[in-house]
Amino acid sequence: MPLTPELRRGFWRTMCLSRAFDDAMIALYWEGKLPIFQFGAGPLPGELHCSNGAEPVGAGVCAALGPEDMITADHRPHHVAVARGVDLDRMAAELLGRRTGLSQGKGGHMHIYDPAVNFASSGIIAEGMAVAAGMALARRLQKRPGIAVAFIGEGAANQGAFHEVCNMVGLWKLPVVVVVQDNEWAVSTGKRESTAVERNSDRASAYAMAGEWVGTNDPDDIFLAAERAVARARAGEGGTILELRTARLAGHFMGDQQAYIPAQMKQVDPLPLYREKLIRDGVLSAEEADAIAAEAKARIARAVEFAKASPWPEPAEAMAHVFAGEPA
Amino acid sequence: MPLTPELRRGFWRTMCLSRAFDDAMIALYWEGKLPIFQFGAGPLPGELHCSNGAEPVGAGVCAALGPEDMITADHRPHHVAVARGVDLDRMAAELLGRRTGLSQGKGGHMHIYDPAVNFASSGIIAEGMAVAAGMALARRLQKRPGIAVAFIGEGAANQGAFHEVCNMVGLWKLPVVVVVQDNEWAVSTGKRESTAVERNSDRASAYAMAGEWVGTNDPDDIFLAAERAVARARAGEGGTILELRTARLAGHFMGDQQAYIPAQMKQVDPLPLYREKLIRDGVLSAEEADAIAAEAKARIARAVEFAKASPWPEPAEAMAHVFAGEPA
Amino acid sequence: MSRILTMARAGREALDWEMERRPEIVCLGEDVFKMGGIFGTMDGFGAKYGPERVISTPISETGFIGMAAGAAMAGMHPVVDLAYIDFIGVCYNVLLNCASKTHYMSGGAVKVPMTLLIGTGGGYNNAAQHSQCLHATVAHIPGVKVVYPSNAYDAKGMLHTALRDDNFVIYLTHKGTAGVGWMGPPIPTTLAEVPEEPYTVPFGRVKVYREGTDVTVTGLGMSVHEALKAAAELEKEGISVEVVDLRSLVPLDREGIMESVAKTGRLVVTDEDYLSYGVSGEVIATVAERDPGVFKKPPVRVTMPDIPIPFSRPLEQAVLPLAGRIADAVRRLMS
Amino acid sequence: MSRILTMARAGREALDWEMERRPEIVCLGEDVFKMGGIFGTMDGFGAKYGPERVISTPISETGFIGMAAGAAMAGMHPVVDLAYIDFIGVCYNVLLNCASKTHYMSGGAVKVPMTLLIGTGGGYNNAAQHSQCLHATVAHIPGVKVVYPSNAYDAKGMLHTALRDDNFVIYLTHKGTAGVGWMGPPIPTTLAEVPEEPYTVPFGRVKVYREGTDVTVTGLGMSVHEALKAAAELEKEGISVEVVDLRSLVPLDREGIMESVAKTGRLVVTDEDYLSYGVSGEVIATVAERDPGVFKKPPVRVTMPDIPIPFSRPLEQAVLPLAGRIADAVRRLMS
Ligand SMILES: Cc1ncc(C[n+]2csc(CCOP(=O)(O)OP(=O)(O)O)c2C)c(N)n1
Ligand SMILES: Cc1ncc(C[n+]2csc(CCOP(=O)(O)OP(=O)(O)O)c2C)c(N)n1
Ligand SMILES: [Mg+2]
Ligand SMILES: [Mg+2]
Repeated sequence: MPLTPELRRGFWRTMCLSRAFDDAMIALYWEGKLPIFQFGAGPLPGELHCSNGAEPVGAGVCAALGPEDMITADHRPHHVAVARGVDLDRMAAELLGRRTGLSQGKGGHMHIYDPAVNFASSGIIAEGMAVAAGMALARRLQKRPGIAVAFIGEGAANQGAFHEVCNMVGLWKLPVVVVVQDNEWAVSTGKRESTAVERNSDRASAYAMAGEWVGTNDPDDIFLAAERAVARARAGEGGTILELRTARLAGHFMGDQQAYIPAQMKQVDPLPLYREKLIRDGVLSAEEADAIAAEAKARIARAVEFAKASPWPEPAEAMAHVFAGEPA
Repeated sequence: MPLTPELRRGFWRTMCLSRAFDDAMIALYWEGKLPIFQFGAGPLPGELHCSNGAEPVGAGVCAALGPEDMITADHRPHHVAVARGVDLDRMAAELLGRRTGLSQGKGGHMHIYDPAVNFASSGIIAEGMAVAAGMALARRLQKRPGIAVAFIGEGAANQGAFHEVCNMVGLWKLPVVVVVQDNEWAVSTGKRESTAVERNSDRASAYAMAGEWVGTNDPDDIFLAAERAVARARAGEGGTILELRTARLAGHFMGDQQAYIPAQMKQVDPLPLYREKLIRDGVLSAEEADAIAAEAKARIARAVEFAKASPWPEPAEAMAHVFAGEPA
Repeated sequence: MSRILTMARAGREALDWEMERRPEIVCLGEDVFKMGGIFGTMDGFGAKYGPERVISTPISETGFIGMAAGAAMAGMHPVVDLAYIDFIGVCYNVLLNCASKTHYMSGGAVKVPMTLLIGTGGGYNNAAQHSQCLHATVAHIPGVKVVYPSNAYDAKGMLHTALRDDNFVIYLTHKGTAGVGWMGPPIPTTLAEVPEEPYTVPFGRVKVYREGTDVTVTGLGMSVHEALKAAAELEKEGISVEVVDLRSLVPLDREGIMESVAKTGRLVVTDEDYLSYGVSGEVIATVAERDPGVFKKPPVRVTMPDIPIPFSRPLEQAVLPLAGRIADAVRRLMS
Repeated sequence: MSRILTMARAGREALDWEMERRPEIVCLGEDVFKMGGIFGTMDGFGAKYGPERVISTPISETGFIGMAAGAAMAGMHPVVDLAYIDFIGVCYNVLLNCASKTHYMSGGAVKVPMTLLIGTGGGYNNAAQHSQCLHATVAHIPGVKVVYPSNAYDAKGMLHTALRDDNFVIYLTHKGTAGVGWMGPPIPTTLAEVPEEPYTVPFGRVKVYREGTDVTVTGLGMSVHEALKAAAELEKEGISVEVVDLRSLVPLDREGIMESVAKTGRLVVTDEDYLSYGVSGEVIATVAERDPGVFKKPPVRVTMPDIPIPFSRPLEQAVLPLAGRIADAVRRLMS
């Protein structure tokens, strides 16, 4: 698919929606947590890992996918979920622990599942890699179309699961794209402090996979690289390790002061950059861009409203859904 | 160290000793297991994984090591243990479950420990990799000399531990040599059926490690490559993945009929080849070579005698050694 | 028509029947294509169903069991052979956090129908890393069903049940009970008349192998057969032992246990797994929390002690929960 | 001199003291160099001891915990921070088959002195993969000591003991008890007078927090403090509760448990870990196998049920073993 203006306006819309979602969640998160920060307080308790800065990854990669494709994300799933079209009302309600949530409040923000758009996530590092590969295997066996994309962080690439799964993807030429989101940090640990090589995409040759690297955190470039990877997967040419340099603007989780980040490593917000670029390229006027952003905010405000107005689950519901096929 | 005639005679001696050990254990293993094979019968019960065919690996690599260096081996440890100088009497006694065994009969053949020569092993695939790297880390912290060598199989190289440990070895430039013993098979699974790339040594670049490959199953070649790897490790230049093509002549474990091995994949015994080579090179006469082999057999016969004459542990001893520092 | 079968052959029959009819069933595991799994549950399946459905994997348990979970989420029903339960250490996260919890964490939106076949146990001198039972290590995880047949009839019926269950089921078989040649001649009490037709054995019900009035002995896997041996011996001494096979750890038939102990008033719990924090404590607690008054004598545990399993024969034999130790425990309860 | 400290600060003091004197102690774990471990047990150690001794690792738990085991075998005493116990799934083999069994499998020839610090528990809505306790999953493994202080005095003393132990010790701390800011204000009963000098608290002895005559409530980690809250409440109703902190799962002070229950005749076992095949059954079995006659009423368990831990506050609050549920159980026993 060529990089049409429409597509690029879509990237902007997706990124704005994702940012608006995170900003809204951050605002909710801090409710009840000040002046003394504590995970368990407020309307949105627990750990919260926001995607601010990584919006181009979700927007660019998901635009290269079809509805039959499958996604697993990690502990930082919002930007991918939003870009994939996960139900925003029910996702917001899930984060607030409401009965109308995607998982009726049982999952929480690290456990976003929306089978309607083939989306799943997990809070255990690199767990989703094998799950994605297994989904791809299933489609092959079912002779149904569909490739799988595993979104992980650059920190996760040092987990053993990465190796085991990449090897099988290469061995069996499974239609899998491993998106390594290199935001330079795994909690406080820099990539150079954790990873023996500069680029995880260079590790692809150890698995007979293709490797691609995009260093711009720009959805245009990400989309084009993802499209190539997806095309290879669909054509039966096997998997790709697609490493994307991105950003983590809101810290590891809420409450992370990021004092460990040296001044010269301060990251850049991709949204204003892309906005300028689209204006420069004549794809959008400033007004149009801002209208889209405002619309995104409004949409998320409605999602938050929906969530807040939703009932809490009944305590007894905790016992349901342990096993499928049992009375709830 | 140059490849002196003395060194090469030593290789031959070590290989003969290792083969004699395995042959003796195989003979003991079949005692009481015929006509109906069953793991638990006879004087040497349990699974037995023999090293026949892999003797050049043990001989060549261990000759490149000093006494301060540390080794971890896997479920197929005999050739490495013999080459490293593990106490033969006590190793034989361990395999027979006797009180005089290295572990007083508690370990068995997959759990050979001889701290006197810094030797350890484990029956869980790739478990020894991290242990070896940790030993190397210890010596660095203690500012004592000593590198570590992890012996694994080509099948084990697809275990997640391989990736995690190689990355840290590369990252921290730990003095570790990972010896991947490629005997073409992991039980019934051929390397091409399990490994996305042809050579695990090529995976070294994914970890900022050096990679070397030796395809001859010849102790001379193996020694020279191991020496280079050891020299790099000692010099602080980091780790090496040293892949060695070798053989598994006696099947995965005793009782393995190996019907899955196609005729054209029949493996060659390295011992007669090396014997011929030494004779051809004038390092040994045929008589000298055979005298060394005979001596090795006699030595192992003594070890077997020692083991057989040794007492069994008392049943109550089972309860001792769960924790260090408690009354045995 | 029914024939006397070993557990291994009976289990194979169930899997074969389901595979013939249900394309969503695929087999994965190390060496399954050529070797058919640790107990031959997939024996000959490579040739019959081809490499697409009988997939030999690299030694990458986190990878392929995780893939099985993913395939299950995408509509397949994978059957995975893990050989020895000792190996769960390298893939425990898939069991603990993924296959077991996804249905719940998704609020019921995502199902993970998969069956994990695992061999357990020792008694053949395979030492500390190849002889474990680890019953509690899997049964303690919420969201997974754990079953453990001890005879051929149950082996077939429970495997049919597992394969038709929409959940993650761990199906344990003690190596010594399966009737595979390499463990010696089959134990007679593991053999059973097995109908050729498919049938299901429901999870969550104990099986009373032998009724008795004096002492209840509970067991699972191999320890059932040791209990049966002990019971036969004790009968000669005039002691009537009721042998209760738990056979399903999750769900556990707590009322079935209680019923037997309420009748006999005496309980010996056998388990080849380690003593502490495991099945044996759970069985005793199950009775005590219902009515400790049923105990005429304090209940006794005959289990593997809390030690790594020693290799040497006299050491291993001394610590296994064998018939002799069980009979002694019963005698002490009757004295 | 002694001061009132949180558990986190008390533990840090022990580790700091030992590190100052013993070069064989090194710290490993994700983010320990810059962040000092999940509870700040290594807070400031990066600056004080340098990157050689305070090693931040990649997210490679099998790798670095296995390396710690190897370093221990080679004469070091590594202290590893694993943050959350939920993560043991990716490195369980090191715990199960390596660090715990090597001493035994080597017949005592090889020691593995290492200390693994792990945070447990929920109560702050961190959902199914970040709130588990898994007490039984580690305590069921033979060859590892498992300790679990619940107050600052024990936190320091037991860490000194662990660091001087020649074995693999798992040192658990419930996140809610540590007194770290992100879990809210410290629970008063976790705070204690802590001497500045080093001291050891021996493993394998229960701690009776509060003597009572009517009902014994056992707990560990956070559930001790919930039990104390319940006991204070019940006192107003004239019920005298004895609160027993197990505080050491391996070795377990079975006689200490028995002593208390023999006195009160009533037992409530609390545990934030899953109900089945775990600590709660073991405690009840421990009493029953000694003398079921001591139970005036059937013992009661108040634990996390066998379900993945739900995220939503009302759901999680409903299933945690909180003071209200404990008090209700006690009241039922007294009625
Ligand atoms: C197996 C496991 N180990 C550790 C953690 C704790 N943890 C959660 S996120 C994280 C850092 C992940 O870094 P990266 O993969 O780069 O993703 P990012 O947070 O940067 O998006 C860690 C260590 C975990 N969830 N699972
Ligand atoms: C984690 C784990 N998975 C599976 C096994 C069973 N197993 C033992 S040896 C072996 C094959 C090993 O192959 P390789 O590493 O090539 O060594 P080789 O036997 O050829 O010497 C397997 C699968 C095990 N011991 N540990
Ligand atoms: Mg990152
Ligand atoms: Mg091999």
